[in-house]
Amino acid sequence: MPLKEIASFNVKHLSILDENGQWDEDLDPKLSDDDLIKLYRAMVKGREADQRMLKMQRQGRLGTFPPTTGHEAVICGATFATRDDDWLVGSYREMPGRLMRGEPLERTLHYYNGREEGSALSAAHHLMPIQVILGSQLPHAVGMAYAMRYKGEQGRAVVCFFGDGASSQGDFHEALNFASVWQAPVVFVCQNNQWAISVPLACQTRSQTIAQKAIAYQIPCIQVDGNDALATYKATKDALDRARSGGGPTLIEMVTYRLIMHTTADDPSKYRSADEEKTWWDKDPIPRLFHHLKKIGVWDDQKQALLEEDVKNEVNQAVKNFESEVDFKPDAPFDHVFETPSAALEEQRALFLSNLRDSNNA
Amino acid sequence: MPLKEIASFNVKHLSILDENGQWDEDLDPKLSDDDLIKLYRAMVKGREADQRMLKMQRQGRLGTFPPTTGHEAVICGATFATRDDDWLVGSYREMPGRLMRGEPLERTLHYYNGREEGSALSAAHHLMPIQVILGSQLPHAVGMAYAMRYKGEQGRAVVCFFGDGASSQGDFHEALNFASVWQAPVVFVCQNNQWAISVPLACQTRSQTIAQKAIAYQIPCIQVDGNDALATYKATKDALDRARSGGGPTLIEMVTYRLIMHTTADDPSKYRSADEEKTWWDKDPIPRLFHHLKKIGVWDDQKQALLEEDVKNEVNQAVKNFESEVDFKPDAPFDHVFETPSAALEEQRALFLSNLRDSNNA
Amino acid sequence: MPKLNMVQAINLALRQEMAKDKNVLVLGEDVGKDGGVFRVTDGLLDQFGSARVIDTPLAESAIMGAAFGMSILGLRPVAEIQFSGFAFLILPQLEGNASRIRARSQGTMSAPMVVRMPYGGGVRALEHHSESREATFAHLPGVKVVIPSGPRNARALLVAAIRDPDPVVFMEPKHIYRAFKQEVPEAEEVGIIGQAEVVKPGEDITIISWGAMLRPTLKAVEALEAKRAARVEVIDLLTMSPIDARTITESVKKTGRCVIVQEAPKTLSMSSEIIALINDKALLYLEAPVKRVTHFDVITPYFGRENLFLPNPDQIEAALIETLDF
Amino acid sequence: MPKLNMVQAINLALRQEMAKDKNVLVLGEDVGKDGGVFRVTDGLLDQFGSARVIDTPLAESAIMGAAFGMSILGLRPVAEIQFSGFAFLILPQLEGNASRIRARSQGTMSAPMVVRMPYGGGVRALEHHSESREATFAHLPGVKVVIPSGPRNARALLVAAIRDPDPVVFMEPKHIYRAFKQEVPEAEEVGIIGQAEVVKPGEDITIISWGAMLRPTLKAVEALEAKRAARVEVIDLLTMSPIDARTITESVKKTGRCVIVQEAPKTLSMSSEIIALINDKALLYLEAPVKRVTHFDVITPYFGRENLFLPNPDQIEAALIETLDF
Ligand SMILES: Cc1ncc(C[n+]2csc(CCOP(=O)(O)OP(=O)(O)O)c2C)c(N)n1
Ligand SMILES: Cc1ncc(C[n+]2csc(CCOP(=O)(O)OP(=O)(O)O)c2C)c(N)n1
Ligand SMILES: [Mg+2]
Ligand SMILES: [Mg+2]
Repeated sequence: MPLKEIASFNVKHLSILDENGQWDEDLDPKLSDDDLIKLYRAMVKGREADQRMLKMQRQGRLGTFPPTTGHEAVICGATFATRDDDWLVGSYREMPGRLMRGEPLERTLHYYNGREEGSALSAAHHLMPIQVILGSQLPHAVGMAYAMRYKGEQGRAVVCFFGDGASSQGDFHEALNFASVWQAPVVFVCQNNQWAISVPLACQTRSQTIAQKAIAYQIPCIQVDGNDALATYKATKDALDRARSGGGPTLIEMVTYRLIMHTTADDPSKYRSADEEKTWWDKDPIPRLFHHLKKIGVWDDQKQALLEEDVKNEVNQAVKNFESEVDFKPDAPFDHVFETPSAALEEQRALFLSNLRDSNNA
Repeated sequence: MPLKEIASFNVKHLSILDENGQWDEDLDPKLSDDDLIKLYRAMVKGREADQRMLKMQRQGRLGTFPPTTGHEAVICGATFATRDDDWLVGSYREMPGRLMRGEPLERTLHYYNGREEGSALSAAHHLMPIQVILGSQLPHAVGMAYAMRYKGEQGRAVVCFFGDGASSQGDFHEALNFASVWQAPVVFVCQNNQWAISVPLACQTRSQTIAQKAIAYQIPCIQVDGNDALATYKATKDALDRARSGGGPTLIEMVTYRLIMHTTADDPSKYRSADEEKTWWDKDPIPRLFHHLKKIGVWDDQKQALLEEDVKNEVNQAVKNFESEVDFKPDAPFDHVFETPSAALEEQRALFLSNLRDSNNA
Repeated sequence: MPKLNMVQAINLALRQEMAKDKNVLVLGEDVGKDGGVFRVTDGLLDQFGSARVIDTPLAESAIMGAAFGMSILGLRPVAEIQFSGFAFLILPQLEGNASRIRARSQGTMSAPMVVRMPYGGGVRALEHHSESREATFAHLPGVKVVIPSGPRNARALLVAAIRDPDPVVFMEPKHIYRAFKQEVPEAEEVGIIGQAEVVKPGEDITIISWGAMLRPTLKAVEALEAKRAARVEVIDLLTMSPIDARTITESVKKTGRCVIVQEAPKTLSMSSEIIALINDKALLYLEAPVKRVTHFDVITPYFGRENLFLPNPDQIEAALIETLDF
Repeated sequence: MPKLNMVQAINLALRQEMAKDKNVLVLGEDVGKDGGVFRVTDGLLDQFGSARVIDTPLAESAIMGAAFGMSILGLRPVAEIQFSGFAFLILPQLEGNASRIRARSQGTMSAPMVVRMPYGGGVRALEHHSESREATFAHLPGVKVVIPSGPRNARALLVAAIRDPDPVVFMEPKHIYRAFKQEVPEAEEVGIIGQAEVVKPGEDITIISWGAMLRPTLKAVEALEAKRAARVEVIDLLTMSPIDARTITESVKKTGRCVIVQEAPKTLSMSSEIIALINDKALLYLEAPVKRVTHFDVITPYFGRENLFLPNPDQIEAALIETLDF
């Protein structure tokens, strides 16, 4: 009777293609060559867009934004595992995944240029708009997953991204518990980049893994090498398969690293060493996949050169489109408080427009 | 390399004295006869007070309150393991523990008669006032534990009670994480009575145990038979010893049952069966300890009769005191918004008092 | 017409809307088997099943956040917060997401959801069960806030709230949940959110109240009119936000005098806002300062002192007289 | 006297109070090694160590709740919320516990703590980083709410807040964190919470503002006074709650005219409360309706439209003229 073990749990780690090019063929998700190239392309395009945005920000052509450099395997691998009618519910560090879904880069640029117009197309691509409040999107994902099942949309699911820091929020806990109790078709993907601005993971939680937090809810979990696009894809795919077939939620921890600053307003040298960053540059997910694709013969330097050219052109075009779109309705905020503006709002709009005329005349 | 186990965890269950009188002498905390009697007495007194309050409530002499019948082993066992200078941070279902700390029953009666005066003595007994917002007290306990250590009060600790329902709140998660990261000297005691008003545990969480929620924070945990006062005492004592010596927090799940209604406003027959209740009456913690004490020779029917008499008298006296204390300052709320009432508040107080005179004259 | 109390009337609204539109569902703590701690959702679980009447785990932020997620995909969730005293837990989700999704998405997404919550004093309840914090919600752009004053308008306004394309906070004055009955037609009635009601016309003074305060207000008016020739115009505010400025200013322009009665503390309350509105639109018509009868700016006392702090008909009558005689 | 910007001045207050009283400690996200995202707590970790300058996990409710627990045992925690946009997460703890513990315990317990938070627009920040929600906090009994308008009063008022026996929400207008410097004495200065400042006396009209709005207000006043003979009395509110009714009413009684300038939306805002206060205490002195220059009741737009929506000196001057000429 007395002191007996009544439950036991474990956490597994998945890695398929490591930083030294070691590859586990048994675990490999066996994507077609086309698919592998699509996935790789998305990562390269994400990186290009990110670096371009950095330049624009430095030139004052964009506001503050959180770069995604280093996160490409997490985001693109996971997104690649979704279907276009699965909803993606992210935070603010999923730009390459948004592009994969077909949301034009222009939108992201508008968003970081301080325009709500940046999120006007999100829903059409089954993307929730960028979420700034950490952890806040997790309960949304659960409600959306519930709604899909409720409406009989069998086989659809939700993938929800968040950071290691966000895992400390109450909403994380409440959402995972709801998802578990409801057995909602939702996959939680923690982009564990080991930093929340200046706060290292060890100050965020004393737990060995983020994955094990799923044990609190009797939810399946796995930790994945987040710089291994084959592993992030496979883990997400497996979890989605389970979700689609009524098996409920999964928590996937993807261990990666934010290779540069938190946002363009941040200076990482205040809180972490160049050495640490260097170690992680050596694990950069993009070269890792590049070498693998070459090794298995689906890629070569010439294709790479073409791809880089291509992706540059696409990003250039998006920047051009973005910068030529300048016609914004100044009083749009009055349109979107309620479906139908109240009388008081219309009165305020009139005042706003008359102020505007005054200052244009001044 | 690939899919490897990286962490494993288990949950243990502690039971020392079971409902059939089986007793594990090895695990027994070996309390002195005196202590055993003290602990038993506290449980009997708690039950008596609870039953008396029920009658008073039915007679309209008390407002709505949440009874503690069935919870005595959890509350008294855990409280008995504390020292008088440990802080107890509870919710609203710990009345017998408050009495053990010396807070007069009169205070509880005032509280449930709608008077803030009911909490005026709590601090002196190192008790936080009754907490109504579920889960809200957990972060307080962590901050208090931090403060104790910060002030160099070595060896002091905090015990924090909450219900199974409260474990779903975001504050539970945030507090356990803070406690873990800070390695704060705090023991979290979940009174898992398997119901949150009408919501059974299975709708509250799909996890096998509440205890395993500690794994999310790398905190030691244990599940305990909450109707076994020896086990609740021992688990709390062990956790407190660890906390006092710098070993950080513990989560203890104590499985018990609310034998009667949630509050006097609740009707459990709406949502659960009499059969289920009957099963748990058979595990009533008080007869269980009674028979054990008799068996080991520290108790007999004559002592029991005296104790019952005694406890009745004490409760009677408290009720008398309570009912004779009728002099409440009507405008006290103005005294306690700020340490020094603002000018506006004094103006409002004057209006309040003049209203009061008017209505007294009317 | 059947006579219903407010609990039954709200139940009727839920039942009919759920029967009519399968996108409407109910979620919250104890709303299922228990039928809600006030029995407002009684019988819904049996009629509509557990996928539409959801006993949730005990976590208000997730109730709000999940309901928001459902509404994004076209459901019309009606979330219950067991007591408004715990509704501060939903504010981050309400303010941060539900109120904003329309603006955030430039009108391409919306959150057609309702949050119901019993609020206010008068039922000898525990701490946190007696506050009136409508102002906190009404301060938020993008959120509509409705407070019925009786069974009939409770039913009609809840139907309107459920059909509203925007998030509505529906605050139910629990003091009058069972205090009286009214005839409530079985046939559909849909209220108009944003419209106050002139409950009784008058020329000499305007009195504005809402929720449970309407009854003591009417009592005071009756007592006053029995004594004096003055005709009082009584306005039931019904919607806190967006507020019906027109009904208020038209009345005050006519009467030149105004009293406001509220259960909430004074500072930064609805009465402050109404006075500001009168300042903005009708100041020159005022023949006396607007007078307020309110709770005080104290921590809401426990029920032992509750009645001393809530406005009563005598105080309201005195305020009317003072303002008339100013 | 050294010239400091507001960031440096607040840092000075923290540094000196921590040096003086070891019960004072600082906690929040990124307040340690990073020195805060605005560098307000820069250098404190090095000087006072990690037990007193605590980089917490990312959870605002626990920051608030744990700080409350610390304060109960006599510490004087200064919690930082990284942006006021996330401060709705602390409301349940603030309203439910910190504001009430004195009342709940009949004065035998208290929560002497400060919550600092940068707020307001003007720095081209992301969504949720530009709101002004002082009214939400000022509506809560038991909570003091302070907003400085420059380095010197920021320092003095923060010192006062830290020493205050009650919970204080200290809202820092981040637009002017580095916008200008003032002489701030190294020697202790302690502000008085609950006291507005007459920044400039005048006889013809009163203008009230706070936080970052003081500077455009002064600009407008200067422009006006250059053109017209009118003398404007300028009040810097400084404390939102408890509000300094005396300074406001005395001024309005003298001038008979009043303009209020705020960064917050209009409905249920501080300006509503000030108008209500004038109604209650000085209505008969008014020679014109109180005029407001405010943000609009919309979801705070992203920074692309921000400047169109914030009050500017021209609008303020126009409001002064309109009110003078009424
Ligand atoms: C609720 C909330 N609190 C604070 C912030 C400010 N903030 C923005 S990002 C950030 C760190 C987030 O870390 P993490 O979740 O690990 O995501 P990462 O940025 O590393 O991808 C903080 C504190 C916020 N956005 N939301
Ligand atoms: C935050 C919050 N939400 C809702 C309530 C209303 N309520 C009071 S008790 C209760 C159930 C609590 O269940 P549990 O935590 O298991 O404690 P128990 O009453 O069973 O001891 C609920 C929903 C509350 N007090 N606080
Ligand atoms: Mg991170
Ligand atoms: Mg329970």
